[in-house]
Amino acid sequence: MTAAHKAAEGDSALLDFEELQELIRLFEATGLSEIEVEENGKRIRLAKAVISETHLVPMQEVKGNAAPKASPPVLNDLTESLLAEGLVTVDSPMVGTYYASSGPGASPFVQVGDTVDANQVVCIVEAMKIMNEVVSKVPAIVERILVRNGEPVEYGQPLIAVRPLA
Amino acid sequence: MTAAHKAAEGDSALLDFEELQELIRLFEATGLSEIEVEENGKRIRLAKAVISETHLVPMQEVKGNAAPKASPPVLNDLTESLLAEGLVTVDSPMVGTYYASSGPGASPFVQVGDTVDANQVVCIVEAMKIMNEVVSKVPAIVERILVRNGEPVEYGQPLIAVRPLA
Amino acid sequence: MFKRILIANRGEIAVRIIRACREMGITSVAVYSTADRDSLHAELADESICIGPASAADSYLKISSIIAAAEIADVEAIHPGYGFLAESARFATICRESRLAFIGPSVEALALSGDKAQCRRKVLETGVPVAPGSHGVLQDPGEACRIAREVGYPVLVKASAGGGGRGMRIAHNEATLKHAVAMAASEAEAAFGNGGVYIEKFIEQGRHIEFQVLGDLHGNLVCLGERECTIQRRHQKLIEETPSTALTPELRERMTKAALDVARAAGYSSAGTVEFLLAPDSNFHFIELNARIQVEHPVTEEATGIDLVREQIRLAAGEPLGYEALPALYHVIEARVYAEDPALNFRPNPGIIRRCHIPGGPGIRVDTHLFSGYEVPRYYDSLLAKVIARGNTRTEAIERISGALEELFVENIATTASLCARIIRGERFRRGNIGPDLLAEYLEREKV
Amino acid sequence: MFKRILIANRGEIAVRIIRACREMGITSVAVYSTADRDSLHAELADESICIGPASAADSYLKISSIIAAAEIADVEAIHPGYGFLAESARFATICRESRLAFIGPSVEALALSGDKAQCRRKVLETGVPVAPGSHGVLQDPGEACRIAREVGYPVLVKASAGGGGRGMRIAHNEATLKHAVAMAASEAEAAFGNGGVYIEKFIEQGRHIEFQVLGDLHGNLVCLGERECTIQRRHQKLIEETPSTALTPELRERMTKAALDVARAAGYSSAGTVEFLLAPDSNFHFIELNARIQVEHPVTEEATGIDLVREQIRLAAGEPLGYEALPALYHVIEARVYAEDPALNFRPNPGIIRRCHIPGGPGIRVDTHLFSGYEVPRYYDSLLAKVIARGNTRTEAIERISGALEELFVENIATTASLCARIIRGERFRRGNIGPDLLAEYLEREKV
Repeated sequence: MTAAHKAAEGDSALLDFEELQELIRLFEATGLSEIEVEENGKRIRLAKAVISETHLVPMQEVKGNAAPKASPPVLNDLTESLLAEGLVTVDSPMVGTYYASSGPGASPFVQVGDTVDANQVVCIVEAMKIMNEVVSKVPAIVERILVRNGEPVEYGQPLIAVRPLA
Repeated sequence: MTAAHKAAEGDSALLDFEELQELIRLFEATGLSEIEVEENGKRIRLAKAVISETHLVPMQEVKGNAAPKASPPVLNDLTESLLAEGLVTVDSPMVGTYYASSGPGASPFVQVGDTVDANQVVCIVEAMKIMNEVVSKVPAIVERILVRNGEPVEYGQPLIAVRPLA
Repeated sequence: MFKRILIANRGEIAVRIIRACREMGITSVAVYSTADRDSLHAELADESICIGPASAADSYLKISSIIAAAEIADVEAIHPGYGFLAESARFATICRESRLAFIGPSVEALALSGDKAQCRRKVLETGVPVAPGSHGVLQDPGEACRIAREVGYPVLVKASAGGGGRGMRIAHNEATLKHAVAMAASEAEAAFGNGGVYIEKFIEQGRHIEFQVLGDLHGNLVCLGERECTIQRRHQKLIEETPSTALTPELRERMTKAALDVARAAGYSSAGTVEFLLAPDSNFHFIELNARIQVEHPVTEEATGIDLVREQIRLAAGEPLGYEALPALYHVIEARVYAEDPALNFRPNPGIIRRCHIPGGPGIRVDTHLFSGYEVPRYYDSLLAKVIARGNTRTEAIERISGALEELFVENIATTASLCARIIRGERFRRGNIGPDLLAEYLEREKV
Repeated sequence: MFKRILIANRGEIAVRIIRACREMGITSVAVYSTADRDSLHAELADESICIGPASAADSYLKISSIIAAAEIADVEAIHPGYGFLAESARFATICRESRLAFIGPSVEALALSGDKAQCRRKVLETGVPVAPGSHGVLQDPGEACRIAREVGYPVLVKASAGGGGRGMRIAHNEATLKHAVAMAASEAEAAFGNGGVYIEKFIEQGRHIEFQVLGDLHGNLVCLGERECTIQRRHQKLIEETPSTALTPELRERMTKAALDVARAAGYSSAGTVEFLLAPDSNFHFIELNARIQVEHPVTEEATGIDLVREQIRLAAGEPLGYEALPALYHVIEARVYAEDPALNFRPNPGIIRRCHIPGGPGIRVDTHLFSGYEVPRYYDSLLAKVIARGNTRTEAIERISGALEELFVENIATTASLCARIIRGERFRRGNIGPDLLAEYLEREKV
């Protein structure tokens, strides 16, 4: 749905905002997986995560259960959009709790804009009272912190997005 | 599809918003999986998640049960290959027993090579002791008899393949 | 025992009968219309025959095609399922003439149960209570008014050839009654070719309790307990359970005896159901005799452990019943999953079900013809699945069926599953305070 | 009662536990490896957490990750299922230290059942018969030979830390015995970090009969009957049933008492299984105590109507048992559907199952995590589904499970379903003449 935002950037808009909203609603209600309209170099593309042939749809969404689970499609979308920006992510090596600094009051290991070396500690993930240091694999500039201090994280969850230095 | 064609005729906007809505509704109701229209750098693409693998495989084939059922895929294959040869089929209008002639000893209604008129009787299908005459809808030459005398036939089963006269 | 049986039906009940055949070592022959070419019953049967186009009148209801299919498949018996030709005395007669065993009651019992007014009269003779009203078909509108004055308004006008709520009207006074009788008669004439109507007192807040009976060809009958079917939408059942929260052991005993009296008077064999309306004052009245396997038969199967379809086949082959009453082992609740949208007044919802997930696990049974990729045809009944839960207590059955209904997942199509789960989890159902107004009250409250 | 439970497992047992939670109104938290991202247990649970990569050692077996997940999900209890950490005394200890209820027996009972040699000694003290052999772990190879001479060959060499057939060897004479003891010890050292081995007399044509027990935290125990599990492939069960055709009521009573004696001696709580080997002369011998919910627990559930997983949860929360023995209502047979090819010596068969059809209908229960489009990962156990049939008689159960196994359809992958159906329909199984040689004999005959 982020694609829709891009569409709004044009000057002589393909669709005005109300029409776009309407289109999104319509699209959502259909069984369609994709709508794409392109004109004069402007483009609108609406797509649904196609989990069609193989995967069962996440039940929680359908049933409306309150599921705080970080659902895989979202993760993948995020990773993909970061990749598209030329960023790489530092992922959690385990399930646990994310900490930006070595302790309460201490300054965070990194902040947006910092340059980090390869193997420099960028955060901590705590599991069973053990603080596991998480490092950047490459020299890079910190572009985005993706989780908040003290937030629970899953295995493989992107924590920090960095731009590798050439 | 027709809406899409009309859309291509427009000069400036490919479709206005109402037409787009209509197109989406139409597309959804069809069995099509994708529509794409491109013209003078304008493009519309609608897609559905492909559900091509929708149907359960006939269990009998998998399990190796002895199933004397005329399975649909076979019928469709036959019909298709006949169509490819420019032939059309005379199909059974009911479930019953196929008879090539009006009775034991009588000569068959038609033989391969015969020319038949429109509405000429080409065989009989018996159901509940009632003899139902089956006719060719078009003037044609009989090219193939697809079932044997006295054989049980299903509704819609091709009985005779004919080549329509131009 | 039969070696080959033709199943003159489709959907979940055809699958159900195929399974019974498979267990009994009987070859099953399915019939299907062109709309059901890829349906589960056509796939699962040992043999399958296409009998006609999508329209039921030209396929599942076309007697000559069914009989022709039975002849070319060389079967010994036909199981009609429910609906379609299941209660057609004419079909049963033609089966008999074609030397095909009809797996159901006798032609005579079918004729009687199909004529509601005559059946009412017959039951009256046995002493089983019948709702006050006309003794047989009304002779003229004046008779209706006379009787209505006697028994008191409101009254129900029913078509003698109807049943299952079809052709039924309610009248609250003389003016509406006259109109209702005339309308019902002409509607019944058009729908059933029989314009006979009768009236009976309308019992407000009546609960719909039916008793399952089984009879063999040697005059033995057994009653396998009740099913409460009060929760209905458009006179069609939505949620059923056994035992009913409305019955005391003493009342159950009296109603069981009445059900057996009715079945005996009708000369009933095979599986059948005697339906009663139970008034708030605990008086019960016979309504009708359903001469078929019921949609909700699994409720009784799960409670007693008896396989009713297998019994039908066995009894039709002339085997003796061989047992008397069976104790209920479990409390059982069934919810029907229709391809209907409760938010749009239960509008049917045909289309392709791209993916589905059928629940399972302890205490859960699902009878369905669904699979991922199934297209719900727009030609037939919208029943997709029956979810049945058994429990050692009513509470356990409630918890199990709610969990299963929430787990059930049908993509693309709105169904009644989630509505059933919400009703069953609701306080009124939990308290067992079931009435014909429960569904409406629930839907009303959800709107607010 | 617990409000939130974490399920430290995957596959069908995780789905099974999620269903129990749903019925009990408990929030279920699933954990999954990256290989199980799209698996049914991760979808059905109320919440799901990714705990590690595909390798079990780095996910389902990694205690720190399970505990961390339990902490961030803020659960009160962990259900370990079977396999993985289910019988790890160390894991149960860490749960206790982390103030998380472990849904299973006490740490002490786990430690005892995990040390087969010690458990054997403890059972000997109760007077329950144990196969003749060493009292505890062997001190030296000479002791093995002495005992073997005493009890007679053949003997089994078993790893004290093993179980379920792992690390087991058979020796027919002194030469092979010495070799077997050395090999088993070094294998056990490598596999379990404990090289202790013991020997017992090998009982030829012994039948494998196990008894289900349940215990609460207040010292109450109940035995819920037996399961015959003699038909195995590679020491893993393939077909189970209750009641066993090998037991007389008198023998069942004696074995029930023995099972309860063992459980009492072990201070057992939660659901557990006492396994016996029954010799052709009707003497039985204790083999081991399985301190977990068993794969085949549905056999007992369908027979008795009791929900064992629910009971585990209830009992772990401190609720009392509240009942004594429950009568079996049905004869029950279970067949395990593995993603293994019987034609290729049960070679595991991972891959995508594009379509599948799960049977249903009366008397059939299927516990599975399968769905159309499921990819069977190559990292874990190959169990795909358990098909369980109940019947009023053994014959009815046989007919039902055969029908269901034939109806079951799994595209792309060879499974054990059809083999199980053929064995169950076979004459030897029908006669109840079950033995450890049945499967081999059957496979041999099919080859010819």
